[in-house]
Amino acid sequence: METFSEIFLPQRGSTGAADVDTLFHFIHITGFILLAGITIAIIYFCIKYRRKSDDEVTPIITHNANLEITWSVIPLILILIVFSWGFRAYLTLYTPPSDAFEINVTARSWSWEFTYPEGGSSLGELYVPANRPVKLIMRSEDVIHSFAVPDYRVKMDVIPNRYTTLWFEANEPGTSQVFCTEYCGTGHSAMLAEVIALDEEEWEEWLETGLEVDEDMPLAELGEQTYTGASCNACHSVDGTPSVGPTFQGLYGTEREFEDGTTATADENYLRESILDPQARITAGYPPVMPTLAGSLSEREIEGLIEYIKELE
Amino acid sequence: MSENHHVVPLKTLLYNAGALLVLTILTVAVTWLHIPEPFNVVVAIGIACIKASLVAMIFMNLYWDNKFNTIVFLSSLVFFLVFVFITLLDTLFRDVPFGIY
Amino acid sequence: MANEASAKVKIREFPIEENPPKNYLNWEKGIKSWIFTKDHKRIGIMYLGAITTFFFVGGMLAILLRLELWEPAQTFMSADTYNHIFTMHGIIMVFLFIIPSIPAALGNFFLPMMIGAKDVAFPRLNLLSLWIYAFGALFALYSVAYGGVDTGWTFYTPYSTETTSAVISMTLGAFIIGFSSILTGLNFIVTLHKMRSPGLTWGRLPLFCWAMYATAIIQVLATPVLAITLLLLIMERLLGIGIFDPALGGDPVLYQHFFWFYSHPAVYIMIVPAFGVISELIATFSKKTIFGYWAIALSSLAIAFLGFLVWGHHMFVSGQSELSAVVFSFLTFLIGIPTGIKIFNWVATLYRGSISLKAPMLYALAFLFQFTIGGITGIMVGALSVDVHLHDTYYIVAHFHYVMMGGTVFAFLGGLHYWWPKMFGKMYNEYWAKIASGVLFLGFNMTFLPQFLLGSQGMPRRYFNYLEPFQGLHQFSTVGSWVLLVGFLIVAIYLLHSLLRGAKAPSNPWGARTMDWMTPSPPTHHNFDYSPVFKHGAYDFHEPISEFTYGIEGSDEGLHKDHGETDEVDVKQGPEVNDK
Amino acid sequence: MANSTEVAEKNPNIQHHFVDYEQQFESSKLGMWLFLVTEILFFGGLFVAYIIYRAWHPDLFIMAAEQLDTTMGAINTGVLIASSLTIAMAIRAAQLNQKRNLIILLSSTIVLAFTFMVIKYFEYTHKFHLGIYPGEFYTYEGIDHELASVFFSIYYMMTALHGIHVIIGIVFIGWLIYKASKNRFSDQYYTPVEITALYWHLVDIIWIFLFPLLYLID
Ligand code: HEA
Ligand code: HEA
Ligand code: HEC
Ligand code: CUA
Ligand SMILES: [Cu+2]
Repeated sequence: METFSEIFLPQRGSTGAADVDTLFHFIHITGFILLAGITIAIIYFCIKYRRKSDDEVTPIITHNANLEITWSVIPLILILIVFSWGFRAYLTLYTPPSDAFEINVTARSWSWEFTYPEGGSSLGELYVPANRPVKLIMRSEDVIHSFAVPDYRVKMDVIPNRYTTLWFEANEPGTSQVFCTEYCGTGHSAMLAEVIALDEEEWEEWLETGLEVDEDMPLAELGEQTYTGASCNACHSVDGTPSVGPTFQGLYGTEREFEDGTTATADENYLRESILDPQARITAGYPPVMPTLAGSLSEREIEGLIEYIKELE
Repeated sequence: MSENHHVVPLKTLLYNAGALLVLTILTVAVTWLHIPEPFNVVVAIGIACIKASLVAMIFMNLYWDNKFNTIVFLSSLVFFLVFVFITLLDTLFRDVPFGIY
Repeated sequence: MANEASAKVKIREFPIEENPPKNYLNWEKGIKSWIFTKDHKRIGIMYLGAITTFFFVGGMLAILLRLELWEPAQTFMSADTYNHIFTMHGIIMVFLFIIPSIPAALGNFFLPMMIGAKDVAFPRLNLLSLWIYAFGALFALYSVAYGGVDTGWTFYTPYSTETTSAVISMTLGAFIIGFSSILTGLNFIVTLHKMRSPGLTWGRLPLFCWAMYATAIIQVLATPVLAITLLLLIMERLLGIGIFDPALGGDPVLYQHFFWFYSHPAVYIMIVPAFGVISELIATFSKKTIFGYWAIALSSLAIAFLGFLVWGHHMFVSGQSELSAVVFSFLTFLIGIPTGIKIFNWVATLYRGSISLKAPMLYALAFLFQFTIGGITGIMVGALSVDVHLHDTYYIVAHFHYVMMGGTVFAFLGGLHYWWPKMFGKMYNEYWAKIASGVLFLGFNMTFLPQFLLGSQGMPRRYFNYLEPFQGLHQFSTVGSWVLLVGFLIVAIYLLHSLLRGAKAPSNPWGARTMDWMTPSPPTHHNFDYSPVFKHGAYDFHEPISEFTYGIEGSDEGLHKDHGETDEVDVKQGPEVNDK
Repeated sequence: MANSTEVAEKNPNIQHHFVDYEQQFESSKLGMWLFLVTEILFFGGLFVAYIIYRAWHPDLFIMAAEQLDTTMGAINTGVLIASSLTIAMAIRAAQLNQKRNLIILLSSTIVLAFTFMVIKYFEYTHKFHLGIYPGEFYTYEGIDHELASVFFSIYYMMTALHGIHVIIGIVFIGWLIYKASKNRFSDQYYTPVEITALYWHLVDIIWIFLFPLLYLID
């Protein structure tokens, strides 16, 4: 059953997943039986009652009330089952337990920021305790996004003018993919993140130290992490392919030309300005769409990014 | 041909217009009474509905006309109400926690 | 039934003249005789040309989409281009192709003929609707020329109010095309009520007409809401009226209500005409009375009505209240019942029929298979908890291609082949048609079956980039789209060939019993040169065809030389009587 | 479809595909009613927006409606009712072959319609003067509610769309007068008068609802 299930569905990462999966399989199997019945009947009739001569006469069979009732009532029963089942599971999916651990989520084009009750925040990586309900309180800074974790079978739109919530309970430590599933423009498909479920020990430890940036990590490595975490990759490639923004490959040290005709060399100061105040100088040939990252990146992360860009020859 | 078309008597038309004007004055007048929410809305819409039916039945001839035209007209209201009430089912109940069902 | 003598009218048989020299195609010549025509048949043909063109464009855009998805990240176009292309693909396919497809092309041509009328009730409005369509299409093209749009075909706010792409001209185009759809629907309702020939009671009406009637009701009731939605969206961009824009205090979820209040009923504007075509195909190619006539006829109306109550199933995770989500889910399921009734009645019609597997019938059978898959997966995503997982993934993409492409487009192809001889007076190549239908069936399922798997494994839709593990299925799907392309090319080639040098078509090559076949192929300018009278129902295959060619004695003004049988009927059962 | 050409010769107003005048008249009327249905749902969208926002922010509607001039609204209601009366009488005139009356009544309908528009013009300019513009251009400070501009957006959308319908009505009625002066209408053929009147009454009905909903909130 487990392997059968995995052909269709991703691994079950949350406590709520099993119920959803069972309903999914129930509808598939029932649907398949219905489909098979219809298909076999069609094929059988087409063979058996093939036209043999052009002047064949067919019987006049106009209707049959019993049949009509049968094939209305059986589907009716099926949909009542499916409805109440889906309804019940939906109820659990959207009723967070009162003791859930609360984390705030801020979505912006095109990155996810997670703020923890202790005050710290992380970009692109959501750390949660396993085996404990977690409630996300979500808000968007611009357009509608949608927070989806297929492994957990959860999804909820994140909208600009009010909070939406979502809860889940990871059933084992591990990493799961987060997608943005409401179309939000150019970087929609790059608006990814990860949920990292930690076991109790790791979680305690992470709460203590995790929010502080790892001082020992080499700057360039931190920069690489931030590059995906802050979704720079939504617009900037590192292998030379053109995208929304200029590629980072070989960017450092080159002569930049701006929309207003001026030029400058891409040195550290210029890179810092581009990150913190992107609209100050717009590189020629590109739209002025880059969001400012002032405020959501730490000083060390900015340095890391600059270091990372410098290393991309 | 037009023998079987209904010619509305002049008096009926005039009385109808008179009734509409009276109702207009009435609907303004009741606002001076300051009926409490939500009944003021009910009264205002009630009067508007009566006025609209008068226009539809007398001026627009529905009273004498093929009944199918009335069905067509009413169906638009039915679907409008569907639109309103189902949307309200969302907008009025956004803050109601799910647990209560 | 105390018949007054005056209600009796002398009727006689009018044997059909095969391929007369004058028909609606050569009745008048020159481009003006086309663009200013009020003939419903010519208008239908022009619509057919237009929608085929747009289907081709939309299809080629789809081929590009699939090509781009060959590899994760960039294969050959940028993310922005991709977003523009899937938006254009959706908009073209929905507003310019599928909504007008069956009603405006096949419906315009055959609905009046099926009821024995000379034209629709308002021929000028009909022409106006074509022009409005063309005008709206021009706006859409203008918008493409000015950079296109990248909002998705749903134009969700606030993205659509913030993006820099040419949203206003595109929405204006859709707004305008909406009016063309309204006019078609309005015309059909009046035509069916007031223009039926004597003897054509509601119970004898071909099911295609019933389907068009249900569709027309939706068009008239739902499309105005699309108009006001798009108008408000335009105003939101122009003036910032703040009804939908959260930045100004508006509510983006309200926009979604407005949009889907139209767009869910619109999916039944797309599929119900297809149901009508399928009813005709199944009955004719089984040569058998349709099983459950009233069940099929009335279930169309039930679907039309229920279709207005379920729009919120597109918004289960949008942040609407949970109460409404539950209500919407429940109502959504109810639609499965009338739809199921149709499917089962069609299958029952096959029982003890005389089944001829000509190309149109092959399309009809493929429709049954594919639409059932599409419908049942619709039930799947209507289930609240499951839709949370599947919403906005490729499962949805697969669901709606199964109903729209596997359902409507296949029914449209079936109808196109079925009526081709009547429309153009030429037969197509049956051998190649069968091969093409097989190729299309294969290609279609190759393209979209894997997408169910992609979606249930979590692959989101409208994604330019995807994760490595999804690549295999994506590539399979892309290969499928090439098979589809080949299939369509075969169709295009043999149909063109048929136009140019196909064999002359007889008046009734399939032995159908509906009135549209009781006239030469192609039909004469006024459809019938006499006033037809209906003696039997549309599916009375036990009656010889000659029983269906009766008309009022003398109404041909002496055109017909050979005189068939005469009879007398009570024409009081005409349309006027039925209405009251 | 018996002998349609023959009938058509008798009455040039019957198009070739109709059997007789009755069928054509009934068809046109049903067509118009269906069109009115689309109009109702078109405006219906705005009414839905109105209802939703009113249910959310009742205080906003009470505050903002004070800026609307009830007297002018009430007068305009009367004006439209009168115009409905004149156009209904116009049908009667056509049915009774009173050409002179027909033209007079249609003309008075137009005069009343213009009166309506003039009053609307004064209402609008007064608001513009205060800085009450739709949407982002709203600058008025007198209403202490952050969504004041949304109320007026709804107000402007509804009344402007209604006003456009009035103008379209004026054009059609003008065309009727022209045709009437050419003796085109009689008891044998007055379909255009009938269906234009239906349209005009609907414009009236919509105003009948707009008036209490927008002006009479307390
Ligand atoms: C032709 C168009 C068409 C048709 C006919 C349908 C038919 C149906 N659709 Fe689909 N749908 C779309 C086009 C269509 N849809 C589109 C375009 C979208 C995506 C829009 C977007 O976001 O871009 C969509 C999305 C969509 C969603 C939203 C998913 C999401 O975004 O999360 C849902 C959810 O409920 C849904 C449900 C249904 C249902 C229940 C039906 C039913 O009508 C199906 C009924 C048919 C059957 C059930 C099969 C036959 C019946 C039997 C064999 C009897 C036995 C049946 C039972 C036991 C139930 N559809
Ligand atoms: C009628 C509706 C319709 C039809 C027919 C199709 C047909 C196809 N669609 Fe489309 N699709 C939509 C409606 C439709 N689509 C909508 C509404 C969306 C959502 C957009 C959005 O998200 O906003 C969508 C989205 C969509 C996506 C998802 C994009 C994304 O989310 O990232 C994909 C990806 O594979 C896709 C692929 C295809 C393919 C391969 C076909 C193929 O079946 C096409 C095959 C056709 C051809 C190859 C043309 C060949 C034609 C000729 C040669 C002319 C001869 C013709 C005749 C004689 C009749 N479509
Ligand atoms: C909305 C997409 C987008 C995102 C997300 C984005 N950028 Fe940009 N970026 C652009 C565009 C477009 C330009 C070119 C126009 C300009 O100069 O503003 C640009 C320019 C730059 C430049 C200057 C390059 C040059 O050509 O001179 C740097 C450096 C830069 N971005 C760094 C970053 C970093 C670091 C991040 C992530 C923390 C990031 N960007 C996220 C779109 C984006
Ligand atoms: Cu954010 Cu899609
Ligand atoms: Cu739907």
